[in-house]
Amino acid sequence: MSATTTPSTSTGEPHRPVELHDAVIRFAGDSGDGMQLTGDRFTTEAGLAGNDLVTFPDYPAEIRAPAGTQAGVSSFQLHFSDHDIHTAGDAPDVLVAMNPAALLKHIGALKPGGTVIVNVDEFDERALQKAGAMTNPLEDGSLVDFRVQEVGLTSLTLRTLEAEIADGDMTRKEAERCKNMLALGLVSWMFSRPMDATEEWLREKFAKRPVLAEANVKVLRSGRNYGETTEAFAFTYEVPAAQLPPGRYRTISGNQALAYGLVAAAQRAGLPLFAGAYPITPASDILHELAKLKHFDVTTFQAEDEIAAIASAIGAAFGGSLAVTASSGPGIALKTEAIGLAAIYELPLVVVDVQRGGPSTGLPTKTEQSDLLQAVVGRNGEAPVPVVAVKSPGDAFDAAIEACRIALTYRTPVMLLSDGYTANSAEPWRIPDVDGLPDLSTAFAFATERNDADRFLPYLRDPGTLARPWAVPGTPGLEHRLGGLEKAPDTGAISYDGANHHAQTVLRHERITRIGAQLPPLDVDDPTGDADVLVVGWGSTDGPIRAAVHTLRGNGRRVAHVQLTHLAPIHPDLEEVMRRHRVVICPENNMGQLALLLRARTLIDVKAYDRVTGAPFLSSELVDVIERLGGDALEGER
Amino acid sequence: MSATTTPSTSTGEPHRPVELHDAVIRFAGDSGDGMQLTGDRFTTEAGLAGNDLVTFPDYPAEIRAPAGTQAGVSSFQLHFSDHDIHTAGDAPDVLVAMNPAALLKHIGALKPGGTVIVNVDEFDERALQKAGAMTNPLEDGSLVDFRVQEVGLTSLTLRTLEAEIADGDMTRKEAERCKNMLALGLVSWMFSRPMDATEEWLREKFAKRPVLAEANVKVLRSGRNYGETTEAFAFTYEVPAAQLPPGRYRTISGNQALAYGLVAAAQRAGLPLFAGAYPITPASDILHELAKLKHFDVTTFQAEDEIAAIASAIGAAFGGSLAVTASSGPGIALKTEAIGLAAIYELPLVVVDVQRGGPSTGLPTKTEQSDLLQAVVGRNGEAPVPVVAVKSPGDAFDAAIEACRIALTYRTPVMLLSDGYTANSAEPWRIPDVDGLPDLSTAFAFATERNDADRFLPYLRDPGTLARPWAVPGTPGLEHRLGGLEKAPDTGAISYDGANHHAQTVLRHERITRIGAQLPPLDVDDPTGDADVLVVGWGSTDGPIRAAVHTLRGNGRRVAHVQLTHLAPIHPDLEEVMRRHRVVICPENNMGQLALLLRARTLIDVKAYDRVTGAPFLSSELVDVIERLGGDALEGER
Amino acid sequence: MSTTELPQLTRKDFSSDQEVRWCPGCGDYAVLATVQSTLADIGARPESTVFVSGIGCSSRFPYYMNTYGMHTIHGRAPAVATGLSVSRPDLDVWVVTGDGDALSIGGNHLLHALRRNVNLTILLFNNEIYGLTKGQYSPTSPLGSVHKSTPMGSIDRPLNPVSLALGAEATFVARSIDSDRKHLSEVLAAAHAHRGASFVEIYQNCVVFNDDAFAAVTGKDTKQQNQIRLRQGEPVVFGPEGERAVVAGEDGSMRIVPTAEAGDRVVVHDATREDPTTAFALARLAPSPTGPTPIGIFRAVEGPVYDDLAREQVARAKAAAPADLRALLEGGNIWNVG
Amino acid sequence: MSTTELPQLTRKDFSSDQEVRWCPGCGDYAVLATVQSTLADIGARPESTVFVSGIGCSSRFPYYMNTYGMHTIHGRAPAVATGLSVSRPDLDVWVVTGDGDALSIGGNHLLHALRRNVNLTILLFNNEIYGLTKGQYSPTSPLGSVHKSTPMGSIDRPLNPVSLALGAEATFVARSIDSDRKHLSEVLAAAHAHRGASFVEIYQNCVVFNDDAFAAVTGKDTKQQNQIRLRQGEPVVFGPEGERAVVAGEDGSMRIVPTAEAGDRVVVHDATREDPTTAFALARLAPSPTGPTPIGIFRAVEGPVYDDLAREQVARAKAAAPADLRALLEGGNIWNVG
Ligand SMILES: Cc1ncc(C[n+]2csc(CCOP(=O)(O)OP(=O)(O)O)c2C)c(N)n1
Ligand SMILES: Cc1ncc(C[n+]2csc(CCOP(=O)(O)OP(=O)(O)O)c2C)c(N)n1
Ligand code: SF4
Ligand code: SF4
Ligand SMILES: [Mg+2]
Ligand SMILES: [Mg+2]
Repeated sequence: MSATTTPSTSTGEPHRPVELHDAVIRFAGDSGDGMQLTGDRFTTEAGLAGNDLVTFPDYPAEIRAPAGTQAGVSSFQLHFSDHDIHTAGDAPDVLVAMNPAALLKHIGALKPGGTVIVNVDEFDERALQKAGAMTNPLEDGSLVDFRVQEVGLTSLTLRTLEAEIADGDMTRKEAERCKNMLALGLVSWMFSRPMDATEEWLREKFAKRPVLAEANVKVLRSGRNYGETTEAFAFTYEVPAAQLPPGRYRTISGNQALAYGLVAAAQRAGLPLFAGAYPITPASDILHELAKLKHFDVTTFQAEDEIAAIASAIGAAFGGSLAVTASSGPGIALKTEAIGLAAIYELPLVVVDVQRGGPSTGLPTKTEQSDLLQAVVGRNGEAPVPVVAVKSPGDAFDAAIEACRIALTYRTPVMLLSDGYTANSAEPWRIPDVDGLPDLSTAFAFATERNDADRFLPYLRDPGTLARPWAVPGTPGLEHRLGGLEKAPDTGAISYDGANHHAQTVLRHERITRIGAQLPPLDVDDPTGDADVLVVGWGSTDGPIRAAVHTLRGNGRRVAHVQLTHLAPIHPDLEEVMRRHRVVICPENNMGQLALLLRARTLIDVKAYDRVTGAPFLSSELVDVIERLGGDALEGER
Repeated sequence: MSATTTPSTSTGEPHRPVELHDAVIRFAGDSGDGMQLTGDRFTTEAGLAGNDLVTFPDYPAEIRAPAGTQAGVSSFQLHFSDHDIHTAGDAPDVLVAMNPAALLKHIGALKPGGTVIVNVDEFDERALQKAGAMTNPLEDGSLVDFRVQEVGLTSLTLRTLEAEIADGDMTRKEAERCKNMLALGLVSWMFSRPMDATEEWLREKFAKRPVLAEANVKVLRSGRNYGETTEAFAFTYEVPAAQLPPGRYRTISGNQALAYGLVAAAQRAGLPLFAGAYPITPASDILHELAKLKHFDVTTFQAEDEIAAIASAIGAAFGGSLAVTASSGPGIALKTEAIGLAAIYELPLVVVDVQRGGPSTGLPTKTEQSDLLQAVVGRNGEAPVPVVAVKSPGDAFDAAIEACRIALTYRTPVMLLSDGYTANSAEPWRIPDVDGLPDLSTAFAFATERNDADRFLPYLRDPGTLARPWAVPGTPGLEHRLGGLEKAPDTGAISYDGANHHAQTVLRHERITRIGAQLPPLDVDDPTGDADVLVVGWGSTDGPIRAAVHTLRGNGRRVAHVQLTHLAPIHPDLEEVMRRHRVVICPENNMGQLALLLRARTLIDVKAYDRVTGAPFLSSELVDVIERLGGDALEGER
Repeated sequence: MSTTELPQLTRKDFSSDQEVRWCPGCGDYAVLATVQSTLADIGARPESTVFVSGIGCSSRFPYYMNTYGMHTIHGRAPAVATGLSVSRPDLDVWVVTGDGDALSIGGNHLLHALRRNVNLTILLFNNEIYGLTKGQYSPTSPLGSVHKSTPMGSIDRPLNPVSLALGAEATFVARSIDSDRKHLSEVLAAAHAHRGASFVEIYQNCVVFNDDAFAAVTGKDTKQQNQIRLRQGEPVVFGPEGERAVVAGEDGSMRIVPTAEAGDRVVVHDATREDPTTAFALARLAPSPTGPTPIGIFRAVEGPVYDDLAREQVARAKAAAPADLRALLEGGNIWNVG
Repeated sequence: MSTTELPQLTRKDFSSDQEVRWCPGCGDYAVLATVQSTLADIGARPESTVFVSGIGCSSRFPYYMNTYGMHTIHGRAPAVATGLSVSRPDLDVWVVTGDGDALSIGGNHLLHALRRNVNLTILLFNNEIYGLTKGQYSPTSPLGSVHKSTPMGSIDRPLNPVSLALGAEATFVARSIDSDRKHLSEVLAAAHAHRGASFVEIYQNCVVFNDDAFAAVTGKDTKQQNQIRLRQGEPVVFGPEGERAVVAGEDGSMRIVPTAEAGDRVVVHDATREDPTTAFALARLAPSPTGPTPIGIFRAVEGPVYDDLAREQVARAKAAAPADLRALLEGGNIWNVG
């Protein structure tokens, strides 16, 4: 929470909001307490207020882990600001703790001097014990560093809805469940947020039970009123709108943006979209989103497993659909064999991997970047496949379109890497102009005629892209057969010839390499153009790296930044860019996978910084890392 | 065929054998002509004669590709010698061609001046056409560079068995099928080989039909007699016994040796062996071999697929068996997810990958080394697993034991990489002394007692190896649960804690790294100790690299050679060894996979030489490659 | 596709230029010829026909068909075909698979294609062996089979493909024989005509690794004794003179009795019964094809077809809302900057 | 394992120290409690009992059992359990799986474990939903189910786990209900006592994503109307007063009629019939548990057990030849050098 006007306790008028550049707020409670929903709504309010924002939802792997325990705590963090930001914030300024477990689990993260709003109603002996507390933190002095606001969220809620309960309009339990709205109302008041949109939304959500809708609205307002009337809160705050580039904005999560990107690509290609998927955290929402969009000529197929999911997509690709399959690490592992098939078929296909913590089932609800090498080289045989990564929730839209562009242009399966963080967190997204989206209808044309005197050659290649023709069943005269066995040039007939196998293997690599050669120049962020330290990242570390680099530059450091979106082939400019810098740092949420690829390719002593804690990097952490690894080189030659 | 005594056509007495250092012979015919069997028998004869030898069987992917076509040709090459050899020979000295297709397909490989024995009976118009011949090669002058021996193998065979056919002891078709024995008899005579062992073997093989046994023996002798009496052959040859290290020898193929190694390891560990497998070329024979060895307490389970195969092995490992699963690339791809499970379980398990040509179904009967990166890094999440490679057919025995040693000592799944070439080719194998085999019973001990005051800690680690205890069901008091979710230290309980996840990830890497630190010193082949060029290979390129290095040294070049058996972790000595050489060359039957790992690790500009033609390297090819890439450095500082 | 204006095709129009590479005498040849001629007979068009196979000897089938084709990976053909069929309702999609491909590694995809009732015609070439990998026993090999991986005899109880398919809710289930061109052709035509998933088990002789596995049902001398031909609406009797009959026991299971003794208890075959129990009972008559074995169509009922329902949802969604990309992207709460 | 000298254990002896983490009210709790107490009742020993599960809410089961346990990967539990059981015939191996785990991704392993008759006790927790991934429809969800991935209703015809198991040659097939402790316990004890693969479908209520899916069969007011309890040797009648009866039609399929009209046509339940047709017919009575639904043991027959045959081959091989490593390595033609 960085203030523009410095409040002083003595002179501050309670109800004149303090203006802030940004604030980080974390809602934490039981899985059943509706923290994700509360966070989502506050995010929308911040979005509507014109803030830049980044969110970080974090919840347990169990559907509903035992109530009251730390394992059962679900949290949602929001960072919102009046300027361009890139992370969900390192430490919260405000923590809302719905019960002792939430308090204990998250208090450690709170900024010293930060505010913690505690639902005191839940601090009885049993609850403390369940949370694993030896003593009551509200009493044992452990919160001395923070501004503690004890609020009876539960009792206030029940009191607000006394009449409804008495009238039998709702049960006590139902009433109690509204307490998250009390928290939301209170926090909305704290940050001077209008709540009209939320009220409207509640009425829509509970359209079938107006009583519930009104009860929630009532509690929401009750929260605001509590803030306004109790004088318990010394200050309210205001985070003015950010100077975002002009445009129409909404908030969007990575999974949603990715799904929209796929639909947009299909629309811009003039193709039906076929999605074969098998549910898996954190990728399932892509299937859920697409299933709602059948009016865009989208067919979704919930397959019996991940292998059937990709297999069905391959079938649909043969039939002329823009085909996609989405999963997470364990599911991608299962798809490996079929990705190889798609690679030798040379059919367009997008394989989405929303990465999560591994190995094996690992940490299914947490984020990680540890499937990179699986995506780039983890197949039997020489089966090169392009790999594209998603940088942020909003970027998932563009990355999906780019993956589709490559798939359609080059007729190849493309791996599209997202991750649990990007998938679930949200950011304000400037809604693109539909007409300005890439026109993918030119990326391909279905073959309609024979490409040889009196037969069809399914592997006759375009000399530029090396792509083979895409001839779909139903086209007379182009009947052909695809298979996973090695093929002769042009005809695609089975060939066991050794020299041909070598030639085809080289050609399959060359096809993928060419994709790189045809990319626009690499985007290097180096405002002064003279940095000696280069940070190379990929995927969702974009935000934290940009934030860190920004901070460092503010401190007079000179540091350049490249965030790779294409991991295979790696952008051909990169090597040259790396050579221009004395120190190359590669921070990853894995154990050095991109670093391995870059070192092998360039023989440059890339410095890896690896951390896998299921959470994205903190920008402060990266500032330290870059300071340490960059050393003198950060001073440049000045 | 390198001669010790130079024959001269004018003075040579036909029946005094010319002494040779080595010879390469290739049998080629239709898939139904029994070429693999003929080759196998001749191999045994060579082995019994004390030669060193290497074989290279090569057959079509179809069970029986259309008779008479080039696609249907099956061949078997044998290189045998009076000295240490390492490859199946670059070009044959003698080619046996059972039909036009075999002749056309293989004549290109024959050494200029080599001998080709042709079954003229099969050279009618139809056959020539089927083989795709425009003109008859026996007549069109295309064989002018070779010594052509036209023999009526079919008619001679039928004539030999006239009586049997007439008596109704066998059909004409059955009789005709004996013609490979005529070829074998003739070639055995050419190379002065006694045939007793083969005769004995025939009698055993056809024990149930003695008529067939005697017919085959008769034809075999008829072949020898034909050579002896016709004077059509100018010379016979003799390849004296090689100076192999003293011991008892047999020939063995890679798959057989690998299976025996697994059984030996289980015996030496005092454990039952459990093999779960699903058939796939070229790995199936491992299952077949093991299925014959149930008396060694071997249980084989032909599963419904590769996933079930490894899953069953994981179950058996939990139960206390030495568990193994064997497959080839596509099957390994399917096992990926389960390998990750075994990695986080930390249970001993050996996963054999007999590599074949890829991608996808690829070239299923051909060899390749292209699953290396799949084995080393091709998994979701950070799931490090040790990888061991097989260098030669005989070495498969040792490599299997080494893989089992690592699996048992460190309680980890181990990938054991063989390939199609090693799997199917044979070499003389010095039978190891059983008592001298590693004693694996000391590698582990089942936990029998609690390792903590009053509970059992399944993830309490040995401080040296970091291995956790192996407690098997049936042991009272050690009840515990394994799972694929991240675990807390010691207890192995589910842990979603981020910092712990990072710590466990680092620890899993460290566990694997330690294996390297505990290996014996790296074996570097550099007789003079001052080479500036180092060739680093892995797996089955050992033979061709050794042969090439030998040739080069004979030409005064100085070159060192390291053949890696441990690919993960890579031997810790290697980096230092590489730094000692000016040029490091890495030839692989893939597109540079080990080179990638070495470059990333050492930042040394390793020169890759990559060839994937489904066949092993030729030593002459590698001589050229090393000459070219080694350049001046081969001269050393002399 | 209307075929009225198009010329009548012949078997040759369905033969590709690829040389057929099965072992001489393999039962696959006969099936290939019958499929090709049946396609011509029923007026199929090469351009709108697709053969999808897995891996195995039988799965080489698509290469030999002058239609569109996909030789996929082991066991996954039904899943590939599902994606194709659902996204392209205008095509005729055939699946060719083996007993290993369909029942071992691919068992799950087979059963899901059947229960979903995807519009596929699935031909399972059952030779009770893994041909391509040179002779291991398969899920249909009888107990005790001695093959490469079972030197002491197999110990896995075999599956009965017909009862498995019925247990998996299949709407069309039939069995035929590689060498019986007429019977096979009739069954294929009916399978093709069925809307939804059609499952046809074809006994196929592997001359190299499992010769004569079906001799009891296909042998010149034995087939009349052992083939129980199921004909819609007809009593189930068999034998050279129809001297044996199938009757239902009181518990619903079926038995074979001399026709003379059967009286009016002879089962009258009705493949269109909604309840699959009778079909199931008939399947259980012959646990393995070494004695009297039913041949023909066990079950043929109408059911909701996955493809149709999938298309219908897309059509309904389209009718309800335009494909307005701008509106999609602007969904949710919007604000303007600048 | 002889348990005579060992003290009688209680339910608590089978409870691990791990906190149970299902949603409050989840049917899994009831099953857990019943399994634990049944194990105590039948004299099972924690040290020789292993629970193997896949992935899903239900698959968390092993963590809560104070026995050996493996929480494996999605769908593969039957295969893992097969390796364990075959190599360790002295253990009691249980498989816990869900409708997604067992019938979607794991369908093939389930059916092969059943057809091989591996000595496992398989408990399928059927809640007609994917719980762990937060509510997608499963292979047992009825047509038209509206869930996260099917906003317009599901279009996949559901599987009937009991008929699928019977089609896959299962020797022991039963169905029970999470909340009916007594019935479930009896079924579990019988399943455990059966040598070979035992398959038990358990209707399990998911309060969060699919509450009351089995209300017709479990609801206070409806269960007497709808539970058709199968009891060995007894006529199949049900309803509060036994007023409805199951009779076999002439074609072998079963129907429900008023008991008064049924006369002696009422089916007498016999789970031990070799032919699975009657069991199958009973399974088809209730395509989905929304009306009268059979509960109990459908089939329980003896059959060759994979584990036994596997052990027997090893024993026979051992008896026939010593485990002589030297002799093995020296097999084939040998020569001496030096
Ligand atoms: C993933 C994978 N596993 C295994 C194989 C090896 N394989 C190829 S075909 C086959 C079985 C063939 O049997 P079947 O399906 O009965 O066909 P058939 O050859 O008898 O016609 C096997 C095991 C493979 N190609 N891919
Ligand atoms: C390979 C793989 N694919 C998908 C998943 C995600 N996943 C976990 S459990 C599950 C389905 C659970 O449904 P069910 O088996 O019915 O169990 P329930 O949660 O209902 O008890 C899925 C799809 C996974 N963990 N691994
Ligand atoms: S191996 Fe058998 S099934 Fe395969 S082609 Fe030969 S005969 Fe036919
Ligand atoms: S989601 Fe459903 S099945 Fe899973 S624990 Fe909760 S109530 Fe039980
Ligand atoms: Mg077969
Ligand atoms: Mg479920």
